[in-house]
Amino acid sequence: MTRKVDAKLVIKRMKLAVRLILPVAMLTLSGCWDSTEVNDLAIITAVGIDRTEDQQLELTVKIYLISPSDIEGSNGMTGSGDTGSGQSVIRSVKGTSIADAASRLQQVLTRKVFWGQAEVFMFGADMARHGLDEVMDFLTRQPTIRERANVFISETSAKEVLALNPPIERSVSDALREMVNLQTCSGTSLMKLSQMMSGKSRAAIVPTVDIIEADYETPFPYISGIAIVKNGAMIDQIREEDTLGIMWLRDIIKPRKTITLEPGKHQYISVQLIRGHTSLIPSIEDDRWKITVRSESLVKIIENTTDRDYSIPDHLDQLEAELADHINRNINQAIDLAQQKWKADIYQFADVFHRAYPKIWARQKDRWEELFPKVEVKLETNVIIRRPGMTGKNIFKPGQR
Amino acid sequence: MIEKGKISSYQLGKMMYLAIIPTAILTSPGITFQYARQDLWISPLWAFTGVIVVLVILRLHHWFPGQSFTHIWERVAGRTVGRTIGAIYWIFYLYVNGIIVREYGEFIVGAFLLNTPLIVITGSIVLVCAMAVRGGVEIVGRFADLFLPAFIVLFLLILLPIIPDLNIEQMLPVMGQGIMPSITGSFVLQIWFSELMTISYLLPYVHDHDKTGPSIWLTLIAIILTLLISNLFTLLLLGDLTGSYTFPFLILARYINLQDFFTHLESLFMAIWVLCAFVKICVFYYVTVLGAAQSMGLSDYRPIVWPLGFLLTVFSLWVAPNYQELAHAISMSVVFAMLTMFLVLPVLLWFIAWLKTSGSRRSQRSDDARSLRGSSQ
Amino acid sequence: MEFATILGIAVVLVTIAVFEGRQLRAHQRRERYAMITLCILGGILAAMLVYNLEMPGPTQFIETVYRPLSEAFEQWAEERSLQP
Amino acid sequence: MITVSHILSRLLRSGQRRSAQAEQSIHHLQVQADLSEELHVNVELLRNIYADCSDIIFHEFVIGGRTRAVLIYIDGLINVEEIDRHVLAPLQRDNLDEHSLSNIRRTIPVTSITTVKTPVDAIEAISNGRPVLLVEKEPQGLSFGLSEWEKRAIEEPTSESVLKGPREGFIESIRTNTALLRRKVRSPNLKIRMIRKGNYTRTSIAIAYIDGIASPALVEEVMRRLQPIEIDGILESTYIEELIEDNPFSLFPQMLATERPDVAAAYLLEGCVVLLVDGSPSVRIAPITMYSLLQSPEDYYERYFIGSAIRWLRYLFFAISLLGPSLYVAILTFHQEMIPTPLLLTMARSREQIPFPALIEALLMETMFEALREAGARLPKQIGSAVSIVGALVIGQAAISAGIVSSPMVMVVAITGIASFMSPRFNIGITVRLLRFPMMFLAGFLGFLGVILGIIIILNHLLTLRSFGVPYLSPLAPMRNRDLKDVLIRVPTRMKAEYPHAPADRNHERQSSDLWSDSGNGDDST
Repeated sequence: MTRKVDAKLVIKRMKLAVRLILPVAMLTLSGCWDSTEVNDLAIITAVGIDRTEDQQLELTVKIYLISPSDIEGSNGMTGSGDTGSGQSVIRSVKGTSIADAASRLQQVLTRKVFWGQAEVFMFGADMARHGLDEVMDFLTRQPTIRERANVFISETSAKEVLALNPPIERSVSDALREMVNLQTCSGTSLMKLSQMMSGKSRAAIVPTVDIIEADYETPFPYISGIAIVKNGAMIDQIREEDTLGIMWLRDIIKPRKTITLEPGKHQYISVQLIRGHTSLIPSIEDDRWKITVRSESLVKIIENTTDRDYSIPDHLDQLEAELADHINRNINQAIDLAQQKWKADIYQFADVFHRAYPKIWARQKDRWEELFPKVEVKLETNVIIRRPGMTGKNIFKPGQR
Repeated sequence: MIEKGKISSYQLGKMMYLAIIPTAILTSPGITFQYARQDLWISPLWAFTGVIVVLVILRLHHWFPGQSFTHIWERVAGRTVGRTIGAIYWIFYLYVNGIIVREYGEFIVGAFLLNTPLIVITGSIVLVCAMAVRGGVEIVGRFADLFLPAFIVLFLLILLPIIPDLNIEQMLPVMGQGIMPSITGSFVLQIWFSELMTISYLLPYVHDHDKTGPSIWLTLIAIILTLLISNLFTLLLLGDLTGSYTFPFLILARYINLQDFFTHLESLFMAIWVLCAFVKICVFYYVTVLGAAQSMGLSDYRPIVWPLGFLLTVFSLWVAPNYQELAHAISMSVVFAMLTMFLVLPVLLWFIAWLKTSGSRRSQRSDDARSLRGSSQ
Repeated sequence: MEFATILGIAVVLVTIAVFEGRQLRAHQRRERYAMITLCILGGILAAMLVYNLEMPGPTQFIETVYRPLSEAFEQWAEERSLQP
Repeated sequence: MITVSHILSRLLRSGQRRSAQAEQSIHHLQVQADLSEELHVNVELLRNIYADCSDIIFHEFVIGGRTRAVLIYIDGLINVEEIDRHVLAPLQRDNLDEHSLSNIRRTIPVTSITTVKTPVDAIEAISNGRPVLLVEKEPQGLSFGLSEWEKRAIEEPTSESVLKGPREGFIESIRTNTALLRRKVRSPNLKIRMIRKGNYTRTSIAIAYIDGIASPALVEEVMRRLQPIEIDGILESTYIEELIEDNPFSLFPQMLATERPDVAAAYLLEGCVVLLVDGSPSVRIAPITMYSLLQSPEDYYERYFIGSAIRWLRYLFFAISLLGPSLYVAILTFHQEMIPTPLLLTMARSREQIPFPALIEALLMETMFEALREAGARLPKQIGSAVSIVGALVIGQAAISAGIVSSPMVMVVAITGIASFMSPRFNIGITVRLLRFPMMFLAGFLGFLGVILGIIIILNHLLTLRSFGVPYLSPLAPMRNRDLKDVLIRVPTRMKAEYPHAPADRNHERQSSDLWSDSGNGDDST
């Protein structure tokens, strides 16, 4: 008769609804295990790890500070940043291991430690020399830590660098990140570092950071060079000026890198890189392991205070040769350092050989330690000058020929 | 018939694709890498099991159209054997689904909701799956219809932004140790391919039989391609580290960085994972329920959906006390168990059926086969 | 704590049984029995797990059954020095 | 007789009683019997039935000075002037020999005259505004189609305004509405069946469909569901909708409500059935799919690129209106690593002073927003604007500066609010706004996982839902490639050659299939 709504059906549906909603409601009320309010987080933007004199690890974190009232509550903390100008504070704790220190960190913070936004990991030089393995294991195991975070090794203690408040950027972490992006050498991400450290060559390079203490301004950090890490520990570091060869060999050279030659006294010719590329070509002949480093670069002239007029093609050829020579010298120097001084395969020749000669590599991989210094390196460098800049001859030096 | 709903061949294909892919892209790169090293992307090509299973099942359903796997056993090997095998199968499906639910839970708890109890995660997914399974095969099929485009979009959203970070040299040397490492590496992958055997339970509900073959083969190819791409991308980004991470493909999503703004898109990956895991658990859950109803001779499968859901949740805890043991079992003994159930037994069934039908064909032409089919209805 | 968990399991199972039972028609005797049996089975299993989480499960069973096979495979893989 | 009519009138007046009883009484108590030959008996009966009805006029007069007659009508429902001029005037100055009904009928210059045989007929006619003439010595009466009452002019429906396209809308009168439809679809294949429902209201319901396009099974199904309805009154088409829809417990509307004749005509042409209910300007269309609710008529009046783009925008904001606050809550309380560092720092700063957790904050704001919307909708226009100003101040600036809510949250709520108003149909907008709340709880409980589970639960419901047999998410799931072209994009009109969800045995083509190539050639030649 009536298509009336069956009362039983109503009750059934209602009960079904209650049955579905009730558990959800109960669970919701009983607690949201993982929810954290943003204002209950201690947002770490940079992490520094040092080794103290008493063989402990000191973990320093830079925390973005939200409430000014939080500065006051320094309950037994060892360090406190320059809270006057910045919006960040630092906290540091000591522990026997990094995990230990990390758990202690929570004890001295009123907010939940949040690693998810840490973009910079700074290792103190002492600690780096002692070994990075243990720390790296911790860092790669944490689900919240970013694989893309930048890794640095500081020449002073990491804590000192973190304590800086660079005037332009919001925090020291931003400053370093931006520097890496703009600098002529690539930074090293956490994942790249673990790849290099665990790879076949077990050698890695990490940018180093130092502090410039200018008397006219607050001190600020800058990227000072490259640290060489072998078998998990830093073995040496070189200044930024000497890294050219390494960058060529690792093919991480970026545009805007400038090369300056000095053909005569106080006469300079500078070229800037438009594009540069290096490839490593391996060959094995009767147990003689050889690598051909073939590099190609496009450059443009940005300064010319010499007597020569580089709008003449012959002169350009000559300059190209000189530049190639210069690059060769740098590369040779870098190879010598790696093969003789560090005995560390930071250019990942191991991978190169493995890719080309998998079978030979499989037999010889245990001998790599002794093979590497004996690898012969041949250079094939080619420089092409693309543009002379806006002017041809130096307008202010009519004597150029 | 217990199930009144009908699905199309393409829905079946989509269901199987979504039911196989999620766990495969999540865990397979890590396990395959152990054996295949930088050749892990070749491994999915060795989909022997998939080919055999699909051939056998399609053949069987050609001989016995409209019959489920258990029914075919009953026809071929007698009622007792059929019933026993039917019971073993649904319990095995329950167990495998328990593993899947557990993996799902472990993944969510291990990578996202670190403090949430596992039972809440597994319980909630079983709850929503039970709701879908009660709706029948039609609803599960429509979910597959809806989620496949979503999956493809999200999958591409992870793959495309990561391209600049890939290092093509990581895949060299190709087959440096010959062909064997990649084949050995494909050993674990076989369990995913053999899962295609599940279509045997769903084929009776497909309404357009003429398209079934192409659709299933297309599904197999799509699975191979998806695995190849995901394995390749993982390798090109992580290189030698591929084997070290528990969920290598997750790292891909975490590594994305677009304009410094879209970073850490692992939640996107979670979305993919949950959507597909939902379909996967639904398909296996449905087969469990259907198999149980069939082997118990029930007239309706819906009354046992919730009780089996409860049992499924319990099984997900029972399969292993911790994730390490589970992972170890998955990469070894469970593979053999699944190969037995999903490959050996169907092939055996096919063989017996072939003997019978070819024998009868000689004497009575196809009359016998027809009577075999007819008497079951 | 264990008692509370058992109570929770019982509540869930009774809810399932009652609501599913209501939707069944009188003649669906078989279905009713199947449903209740599965509920009881699940309850027993859950209760056992509450008290002993490490209780040997199906995985152990499968591992025992396939031990010879998996050992053979592992050995084979090792012989080919494919293991890292 | 008096007792009979007494009982009858009591029954009719007592609204408390079951209306079915009243209906039965009318049948049983011989009111259905033919009218008496005695005029005074008939009048007495009707007077009793209409006791205490001050608006019923019994106009007694004499035809041609000989025969007594009574004209019965409801004041305000008839055109008095016409009655005077065309009924009373000819009859009173009459010069007929015999005052039989057939003679009278011939005398009166009115097009619609019907014979009334029973008191029930008379009541029916009177209620519908047709004056009834009862004449001495006649066991029958006449009713005249001279009803006229005040009605609204045809104007643009305020709830569905368009920039381009027809501006007329349905009104409360069902005859006008059917006429509006007929003016759009002039074919005789447009069938409009009429039934009456409502024991007291006696409301007309029209079922319109196009014969040859709509599937006969569908029309049958609609009729089958309409027939058994027994209800006291039908005041709006929603009453009917709720009684005949597939799943009365769903949050989602399974019939489309529109006040626009062009929309109704468009759906008629796609094979749908349109239900018109007297007294309601909004008609109901069935069957529909989810996507019908997200389409605006303007999609088809704009260029198809623009139509498609706007459609996608609408889909996007539909998703935002459902998920906006829950995604915000999920990201803010579970997935902080997803937020770019500078943004997170800004958000953290804005949330620093807020006493509530993000979930509570979102719930608070959303509830506040809903309250404001409701208050604004119910108030007269002048006060309504005041409410919105106060509301904007309360939930906007003041709440932020008082440190009760954070400004990102206000933004999220505002965007969600706008998004929910973007859906062209009010009823789907309100559904989604309602679903937002459980979604927020799920997000606060399990983060993204909760949101995804919530989506799955909603989809599960939508996938099981049907509107008159058509799966609710139909061309997408189950996938029907042929119909997708009007869901994902708005295809050019010349490519829409087939009917969506048409039964297989009917004619599929809605325009000449070679139109595309023909007009292509035509373009080339010009």
